[in-house]
Amino acid sequence: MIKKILIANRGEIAIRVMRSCREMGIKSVAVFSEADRTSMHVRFADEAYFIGPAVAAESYLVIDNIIDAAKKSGADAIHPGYGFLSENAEFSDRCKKEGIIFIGPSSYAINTMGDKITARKKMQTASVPVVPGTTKPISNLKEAIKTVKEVGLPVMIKASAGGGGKGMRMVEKEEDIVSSVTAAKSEAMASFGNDEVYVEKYINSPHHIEFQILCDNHGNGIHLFERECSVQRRHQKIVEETPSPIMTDEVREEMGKHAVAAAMAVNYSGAGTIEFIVDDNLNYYFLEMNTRLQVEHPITERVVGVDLVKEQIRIANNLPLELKQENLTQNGHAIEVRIYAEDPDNNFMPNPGTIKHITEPLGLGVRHDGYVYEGYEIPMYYDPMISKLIVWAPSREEAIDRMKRALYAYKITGIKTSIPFLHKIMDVPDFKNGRYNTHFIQDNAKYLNKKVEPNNKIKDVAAIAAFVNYLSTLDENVNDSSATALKSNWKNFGRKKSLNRF
Amino acid sequence: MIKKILIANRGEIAIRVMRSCREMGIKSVAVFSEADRTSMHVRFADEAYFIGPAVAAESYLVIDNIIDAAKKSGADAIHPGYGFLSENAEFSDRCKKEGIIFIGPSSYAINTMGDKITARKKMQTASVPVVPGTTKPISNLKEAIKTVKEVGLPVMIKASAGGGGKGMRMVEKEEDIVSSVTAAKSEAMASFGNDEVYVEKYINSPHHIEFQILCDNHGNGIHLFERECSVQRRHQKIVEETPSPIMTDEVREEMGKHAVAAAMAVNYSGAGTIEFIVDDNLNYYFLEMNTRLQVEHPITERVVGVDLVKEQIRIANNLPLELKQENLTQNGHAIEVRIYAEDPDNNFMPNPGTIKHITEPLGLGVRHDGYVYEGYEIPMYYDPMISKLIVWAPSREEAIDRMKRALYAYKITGIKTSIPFLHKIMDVPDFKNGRYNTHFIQDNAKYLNKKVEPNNKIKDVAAIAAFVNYLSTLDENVNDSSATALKSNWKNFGRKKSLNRF
Amino acid sequence: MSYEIKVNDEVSDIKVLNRDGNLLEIAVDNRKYKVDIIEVEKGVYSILLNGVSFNIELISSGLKKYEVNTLYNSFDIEIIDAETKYMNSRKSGEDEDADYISTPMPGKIVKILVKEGDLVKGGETVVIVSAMKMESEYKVVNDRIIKQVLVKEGDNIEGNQPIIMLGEVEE
Amino acid sequence: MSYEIKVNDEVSDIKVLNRDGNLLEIAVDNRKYKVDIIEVEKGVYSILLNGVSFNIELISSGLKKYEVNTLYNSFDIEIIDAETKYMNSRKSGEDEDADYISTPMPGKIVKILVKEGDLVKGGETVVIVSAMKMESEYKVVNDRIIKQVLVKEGDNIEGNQPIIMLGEVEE
Repeated sequence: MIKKILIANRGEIAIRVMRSCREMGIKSVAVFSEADRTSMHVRFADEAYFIGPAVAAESYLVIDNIIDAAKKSGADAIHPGYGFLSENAEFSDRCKKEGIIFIGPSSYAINTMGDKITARKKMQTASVPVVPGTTKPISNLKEAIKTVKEVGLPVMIKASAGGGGKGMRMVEKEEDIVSSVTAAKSEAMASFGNDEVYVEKYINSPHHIEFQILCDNHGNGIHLFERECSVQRRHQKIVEETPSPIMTDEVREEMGKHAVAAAMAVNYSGAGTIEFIVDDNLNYYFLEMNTRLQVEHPITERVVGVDLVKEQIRIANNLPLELKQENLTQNGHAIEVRIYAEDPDNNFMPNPGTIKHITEPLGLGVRHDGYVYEGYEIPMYYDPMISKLIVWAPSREEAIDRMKRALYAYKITGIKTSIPFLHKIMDVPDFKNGRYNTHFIQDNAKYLNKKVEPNNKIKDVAAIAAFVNYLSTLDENVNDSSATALKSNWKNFGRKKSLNRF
Repeated sequence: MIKKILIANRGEIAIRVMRSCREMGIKSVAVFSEADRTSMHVRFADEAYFIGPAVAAESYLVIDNIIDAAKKSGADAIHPGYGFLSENAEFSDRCKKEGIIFIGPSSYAINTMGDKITARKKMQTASVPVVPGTTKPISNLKEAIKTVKEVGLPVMIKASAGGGGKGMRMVEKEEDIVSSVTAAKSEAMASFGNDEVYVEKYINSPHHIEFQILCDNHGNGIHLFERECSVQRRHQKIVEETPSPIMTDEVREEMGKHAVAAAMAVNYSGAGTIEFIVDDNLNYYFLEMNTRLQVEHPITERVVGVDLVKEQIRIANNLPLELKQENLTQNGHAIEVRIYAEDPDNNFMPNPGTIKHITEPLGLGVRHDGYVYEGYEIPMYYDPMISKLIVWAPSREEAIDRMKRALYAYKITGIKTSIPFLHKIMDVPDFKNGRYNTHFIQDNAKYLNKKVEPNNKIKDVAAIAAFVNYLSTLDENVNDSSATALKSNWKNFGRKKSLNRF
Repeated sequence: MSYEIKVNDEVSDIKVLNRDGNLLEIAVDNRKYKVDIIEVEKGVYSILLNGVSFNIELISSGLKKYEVNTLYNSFDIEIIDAETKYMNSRKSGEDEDADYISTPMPGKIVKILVKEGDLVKGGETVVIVSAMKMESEYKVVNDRIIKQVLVKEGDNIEGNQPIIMLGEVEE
Repeated sequence: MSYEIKVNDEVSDIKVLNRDGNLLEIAVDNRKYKVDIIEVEKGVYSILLNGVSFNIELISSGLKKYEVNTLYNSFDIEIIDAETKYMNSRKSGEDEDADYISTPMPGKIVKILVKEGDLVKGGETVVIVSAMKMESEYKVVNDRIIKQVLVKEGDNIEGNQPIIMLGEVEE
């Protein structure tokens, strides 16, 4: 059985994995780059090892360094989290070769699913419906134009090695084909070290719905129902929920079976996600498989009542799945929002900086998976996501109310975050009604870009607070000898315990 | 419908009620004593009003002041939380008279259940089993001795108006009768303004198991299953869980019916708790009814999936219960621990002080209901409970693992807390096996008083941290002009981004 | 003790009329308030105004400038004392800031698409900067001439650092 | 730069042998450590020692005294510099502190059960103090004589404040 796990990741997911390790009595080992010495995952782990410079390509993505750290620590398994090396077949193989358990699928499954084109073919063989598109990667720009015209505009250009919206471009006009392919290739190279891209037919009014699956090494496979991930900005998910508000029991069952079949087609082992693109009539097409834990896995955990990381570890321990499809149910409704360090008023520009003050939302039905703390400086080298807020309630309506309450109570100062933007999403009629697709953000710009105009009173209250702070600071800076009386006047402001009242 | 609720309380419960108010779109009004101007409930509320001096008897217990604040704010309802005026019949009546909805039962129900002796008689009439004991309050010490001898030692002396272990004394020896009765009366007077006490037969190897009930104003009553509250110190609960590890389905159903019958016998309205004392053979006796929300209500919320405060408010709005007994189930296992500001190494002495640093436990299956924050000074006037940690997992075993993980991650410095003690409880074999009764703490002293002897390494690591801090501070205090070079040597210690490595 | 205070771009007079412990009578222009104000955490104030509870978080930069966060708004606030007034009076009449491209956050120069002396059309991208795994294109708004390129590809830059100086195009 | 450091009641020598950024070679008595140490929050240090990650929280009282919390332990630590040594050398030879009853935390005197001149038996309660809604009885350990009662019922008291002075009973 696994006794010590190295988590080849950082941020909230590293901590989330470590929590389950601790509950299982397994030691956790962190790795960190130069930018991450003060990061919470280093502090949270039982052990921590340095793996290189800040840039991920020289640390978190360097297989040799990770393996070295694993050997140094005596870890018998590696959990890759999401991103970084989580879908790197070479890494999966290397772990195997080194006698370290890779908590994730085989290189075969990663390679087959990781290459979107091979995956499409595999799915077609397994009778899983796929989106019309290219059957091989685009090798040059001239060919790109030809291929796009064949599939027919609008199309999506996608990185073969991709995921998470990176290296992805939509093309509507012919004159944008070249620039989009170039940009997608450049981003794909920067993000994945592989610039292969391919083309897919663009589905109108598309919903992004994915199924969580678990497969063991004994031929058992189950799904843990769907997640609705259609609220996206620049193809990046920002709000996820389960159950999907458009799902029916019939389609759910059918899609679930297709999801398990998709995973089985590559002899999958571990936790994975089958992403589907779904139209308004609930026609669905296999989009891709993410051969790892997803950012949004907690909503499934909450509604199904399963710790997915523990399941991953059990499967890696070669144990058969104890969960049975027929015993699994969706209980209530869960929503996750992703909190990014970004400026919603300035085109969602990433906004790294130092956390001055943080108040985390607590209480009934709220889970908060984060990693920042007061005084922590968010590095500019990695993803700007700083935390995830997950709420549960018996009904979708109550879950939305709860999310609004949690967002209201969640305060981070020092950096700009997406919290105000997420709060607005919860109030958009299309979201409240559950009638939305991946165009939700652009379709609802009028709600989402609306500014709350402050009234005089709130402006004055803000001014009063600043003014009182200014006067207190003035007093503190006054030289003792010259004006002791004045000094005590403001410095201890608010420290008196017994007060007169108006 | 209620639009604005005044919460006649402080601390975690005030904030917990406000959270549900916010989710329901109801405005919340805080009240605060002189000691509580900086308290979180004041900051969390939409409005806040001052109600008097620090001592509760001159503020939180003064009905006139609470009513004044309600009128000033225009609140149409009052939620009393637990403790303070929550079981005060006069307050319930007064609210009614003033046209303000009291979110709790009628004075009739409070009076009947609040007076333990009347309650016993009522229960006997309703065929609910009760513990043998006195039928009227003890009026003088001579009589006390006589009565105790009649019931037979050992006995419990209890405050008629009591609850929460206050004004409660166990008597085993005859010579202790007088001192115990005197002490119980004095504590009862101080805590409840009423020094009536009564005597009950002491049950051997007793389990404290209680049932959560909800009754509306339309004759509907349901129970939301049991809570096991046998882990007590000085008759104060410190760990609660649900389901009870000793419960059977048959007894649960029977006890649930008796619990509902008990509440119905006083035409109960709202949320309440029927406490039973249960022996090892699952014989159970009505102990008392708490006519309010309990501290430990969150474990029921988690396992049954119901927001009890929302239910209270709906009932107060005169709505019929939507929950049906036949649809309710217990899903998984929940455990709550209470974190007190106290020194477990010093006879659990309350340990008020200023919170220097706090790291709250987060993640899957953890709920944290607290109210303190960094820089907050815990007042010495009120209960030393600072927060509650509630965990859920599919199984009891996993819930214990999770609680240990949460306690591990929960750090509060500046004050001593019960966290290390609670951590030890989770490791006691009797607790892990679910074989414990209210003598758990004394029976397991050998586990609970055990000290972890630090090794040299951890001592040295602590010394190194202190020494480095000392050197850094020294440098900061060096005068600029004299030694700028030295100053920069330690002051910015650890602020460097690029580091050499050994 | 009367001061001026600038909230975003609006200047008001502010004056403490009376103080009793943490109870304050204060006037902002001619609007008078009685507030109960207390610093509950470093930089966090709890204010009660006619019973209504406000939480105000301050991030100060220098002695007189604040970013002030209320529940739904964020304000840039500056206390204008005699010194500031003097500085402002000296400043007025000076030219505007030089025209340059900069980024609001630290990042890395991915690609520079222009060189000194280039004429660029309004809307044309001049530089691509990467920060936190996102590439952002920086464009000129109007037709401009590239006066100077201050960085090279691969450079790490600070937020608000001038990276490309722009000149007006003569018609 | 060698110091003595007192951890609870044990005194050790402590000496920085080498420092490179936040990498430190340090000796405690003759035990040598290579640590990676960094202050991650005010008063919170992250220490890596042979890969093992420690979180150490310091609460300083004065310049040289600390309460230091590790995961499962809490230590009172004092840096002993020349000044402290001098103070300690002066102190030795003085009498012990006067004998008195005090409470570890602030509270309120509920009941005083003795008066000046009373002889009390060991184990007898002399005062009841209420703090945070709990009443605690304070007893004498051995037979004692009450020398002075410094408070009266209803008084609020600070932590560690002498409340009743005790004298030895002559046999």
